[in-house]
Amino acid sequence: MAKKEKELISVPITVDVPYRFAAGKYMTKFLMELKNNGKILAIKCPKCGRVQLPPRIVCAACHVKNDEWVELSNEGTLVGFTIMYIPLTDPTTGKPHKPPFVYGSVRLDGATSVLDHLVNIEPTMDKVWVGMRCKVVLRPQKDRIGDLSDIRYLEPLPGQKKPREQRSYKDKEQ
Amino acid sequence: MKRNVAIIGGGQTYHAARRHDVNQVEMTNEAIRRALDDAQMTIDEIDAVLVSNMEFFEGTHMTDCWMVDGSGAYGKPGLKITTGGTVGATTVCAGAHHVASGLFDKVLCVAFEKQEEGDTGAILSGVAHPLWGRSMAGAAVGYFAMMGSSYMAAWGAKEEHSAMVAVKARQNARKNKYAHLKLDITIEDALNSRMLSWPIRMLDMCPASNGACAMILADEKTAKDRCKKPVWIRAMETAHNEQFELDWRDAKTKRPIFSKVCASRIYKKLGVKNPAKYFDVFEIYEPATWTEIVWYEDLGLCKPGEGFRLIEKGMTNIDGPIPVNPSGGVLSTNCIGASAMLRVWEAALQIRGDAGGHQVPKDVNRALTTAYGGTNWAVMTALSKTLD
Amino acid sequence: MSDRVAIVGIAQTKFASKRAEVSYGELSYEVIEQVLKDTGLVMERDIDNSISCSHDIWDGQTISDIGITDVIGGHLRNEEKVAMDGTNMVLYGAIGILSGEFECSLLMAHTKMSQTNRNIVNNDAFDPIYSRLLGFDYTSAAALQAKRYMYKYGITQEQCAKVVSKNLANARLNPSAHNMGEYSVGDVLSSPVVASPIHELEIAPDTDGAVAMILASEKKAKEITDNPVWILGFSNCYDAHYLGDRDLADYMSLHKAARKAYNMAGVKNPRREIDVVELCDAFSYQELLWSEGLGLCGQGEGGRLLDSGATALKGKIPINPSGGLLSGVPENVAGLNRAAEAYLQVKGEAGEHQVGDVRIAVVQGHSGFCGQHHCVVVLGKE
Amino acid sequence: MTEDKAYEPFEVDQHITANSTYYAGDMGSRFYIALRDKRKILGVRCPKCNKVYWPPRSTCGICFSKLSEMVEIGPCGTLETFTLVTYSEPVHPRKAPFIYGIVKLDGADTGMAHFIDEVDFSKIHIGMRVRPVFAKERKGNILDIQYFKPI
Repeated sequence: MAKKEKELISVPITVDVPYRFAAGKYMTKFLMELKNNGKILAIKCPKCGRVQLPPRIVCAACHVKNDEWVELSNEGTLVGFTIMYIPLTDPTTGKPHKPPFVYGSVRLDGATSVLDHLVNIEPTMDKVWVGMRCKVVLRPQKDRIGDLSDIRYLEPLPGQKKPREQRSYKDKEQ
Repeated sequence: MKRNVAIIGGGQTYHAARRHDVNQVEMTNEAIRRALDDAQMTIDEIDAVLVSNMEFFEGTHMTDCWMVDGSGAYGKPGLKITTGGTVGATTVCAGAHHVASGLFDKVLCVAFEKQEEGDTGAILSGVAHPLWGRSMAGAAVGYFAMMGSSYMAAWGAKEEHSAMVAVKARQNARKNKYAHLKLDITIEDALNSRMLSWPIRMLDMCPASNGACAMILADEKTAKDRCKKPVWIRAMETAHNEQFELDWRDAKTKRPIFSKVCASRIYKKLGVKNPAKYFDVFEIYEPATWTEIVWYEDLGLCKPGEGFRLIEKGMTNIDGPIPVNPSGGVLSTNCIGASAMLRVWEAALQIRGDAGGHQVPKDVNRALTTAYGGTNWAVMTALSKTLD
Repeated sequence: MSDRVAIVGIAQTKFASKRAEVSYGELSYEVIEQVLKDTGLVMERDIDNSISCSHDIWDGQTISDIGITDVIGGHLRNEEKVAMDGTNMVLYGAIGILSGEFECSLLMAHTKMSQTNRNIVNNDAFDPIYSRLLGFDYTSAAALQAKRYMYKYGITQEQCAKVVSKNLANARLNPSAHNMGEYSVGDVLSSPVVASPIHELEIAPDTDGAVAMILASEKKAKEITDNPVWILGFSNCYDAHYLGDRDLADYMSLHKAARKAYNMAGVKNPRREIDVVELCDAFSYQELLWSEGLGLCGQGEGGRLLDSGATALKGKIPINPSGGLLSGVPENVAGLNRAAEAYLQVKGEAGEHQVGDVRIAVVQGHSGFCGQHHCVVVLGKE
Repeated sequence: MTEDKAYEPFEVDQHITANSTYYAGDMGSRFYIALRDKRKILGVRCPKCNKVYWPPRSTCGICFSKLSEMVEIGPCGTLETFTLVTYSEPVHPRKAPFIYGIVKLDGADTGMAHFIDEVDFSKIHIGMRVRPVFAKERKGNILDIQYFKPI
């Protein structure tokens, strides 16, 4: 006869802590300009010239206060990506984004930093590559709330082809 | 440091996905009792107890205060240190500072994680800034995925190379009685495991483990009087990284990278010219396979772009010339708060020759450990058998 | 000790009940920028390591030193976080310098209590298996301690209320404070009972703020300033976790920590040698109980010590001339603010709330509920 | 650069919600099973210190001995301290006002913090004898004791 497993007690507790986060001076300006004017603002270090996104109070590398605001282009270049096969919250809906989908890292023209976001493209290796040009697609102004999710996704610019040297990747998509 | 500091004892629990038989305090106590036994010491002899944990992971605010019975801290001085995945190593640094200060002779360092109790998914999404990326919860896997794809694009490595790391870790774990994922897997198995985020598959990632580690640090006199095989802490170095710019994933970035900066500083302290020769074994913190390959390069074990050749040639195998993670590493056992301390303790075991089934088959005089956490943070600890 | 560690500079925000316009990183930078400016030190040249103090659950950020890495100089440099009361950073910072690893360390504690609910945060400090579901928080736990203390030693409600009158009057002289005023004992006791015997005015209010401090080795300190404030002694100690484990009117851990800190500092008779005390009065009764634990009077005599006027601003052993936590200092920051205030007293730079010439100042901080862990630091001129 | 003053402070409401499960362990399970199934309260004895602890724990905080001898304590006890709580929070299982107390159960050396009820607050006093009222439906957590009331 199988030995009866000893009962072990567990206590489930939901730790639910409410917060009212202050965006802070720098993030507030960024989010308000995005929401109200559809602009993507970054901040430039007075010492090293690094154009940082999201804007922040201090250049961590130079230990100096950032103060020069720069408007970035809404176009940029994909510097890294992955095809996600696990659900990730879709910031535009708050619901899991149905996998597979492309999650990418784009450097907007004029920025030193990159922006990580969903890429609105068919999730196959043929269709996405490092170096691909993309543009930022915002939610319509009336739907914008002052959040990173006001950016719906990155979208490839039309008329591009995957360069030959990157086509050697084995496409794992079935 | 003003006084030499030695590891005079340590212990760990066995690691598993389920530990319903113990609460957090009791689980941690298992490691502490083993450490005390190992050092042949009683709790009364301990001068201070340092606890490492990140409060959100198990949803407990003052864990150190809760643990006082099991940790032996009742009536003793002590601190709680909380610095991300690096915390176990940071706590060893804190312990070494305590001893080196001359105010404490014997310090107990404690690290644990009972991942099954917390809500790891929710808590990891909390690592992101509340208004920048928190709504994209789950992107950590995506980060390591981009690192892998960038690395392959830059240097021509193949998915097979990450699979080799996955296999090495789990095969080494089979030799380590305390490890969690003791899997008899092949490269094929790794490549056929479930895709999470291309090119990261299930077996490319670390598991969620429960476990604890404890170490006793002491001054030179105590170490020499009380311990047959003290292991000396020769240097420690910490390099955190800024909040938003996570360039580690970009294989060809020109910006200074935390891991390389940290390594070059600790090598400078020790006068290391050729780390692959200087150190006999490495215990590194690799939450994903690709990070191990990148660590090889950042630690200077090979030239940039050649990390995948090391694993391909078996150089970092347990019996290779540059053994890395003979314990099975974080890929086999990840109790986050304890993982970084486990690296230090496993390296100490190698130096003592007490690692048992996963002892590397050569003389071990020096070892280097790394910790990883936060937004690309590193803590490195160099250990040695003698004080020369 | 042969090697010495000094405090060479401090900076504090003006404490406020709410700072809606800044993130906690920006709040932290206010004091970091200020303390570097005041001391003339440069981050990359002079600061060897940084230590921060806060709590993830307070900050709403997992691994919350991520949010201050940029401003505290943590990028590619050494940063560590102590998740306890801020006094422990002074202790750990001093240990780091005594170890020989560092010459000059930046400490910074920050918390924005306004962004969340303290009772929900503090409920998580109770063990999840036997206590948490009962809904305890620091206020209800403190009330159990206050009641026990008053019962055991005959401490009166009036004596507790008098702590509030004294500290909020002192706070009027402190430009950093935000909670102050002339309150009679009657005013305090007629404020609503929150958890008997504790009234609303007897609880330190929700506060946002940050404090920064720079510690240096003796050699470095003398390069920076002609009159550093020396850290003469320190210690900390854990007490039991469960509310029922100890007589809450006792203070084993504070007594032990104080004794060790005094020994290290060469303080033989605390009642005679200490010129000023800054302690954590998160609740009014704690000032009385901790003054006993610090050996400023005998067991159960905290009330009488207060009644004697000794702890008044111009008394023999002034306690909390700054106004203490009751004047509004965030949790976690609390102890670092105590140390900063004690630093100002030793320097003679406390302004209107200066108590006179201070040679020895004592600082106390506690972590957890009902003082589960105490830390004591002794500062001095020589 | 636009003047910063043009922007009102911007705040966002969020929650961090973590569904945790805490395991009581072997000894804690014995305590809760006895409470749930037999309405018995168990503590643990330290043979070296000759003390009986509640809650049960597998290490004595004072002497660090391993503990295993569970003993029945209470159910009656003596009130050590108490408070009337007047505010409500989502983490409270009861609506304010309610009373917390620490009860030293007969046979135990440490107290149990819990609710006190069925008592007029003006009559409650330290030293009062109390007994537990058990919940009708018991689930294996500390709320299986509903509260203590005067004998």
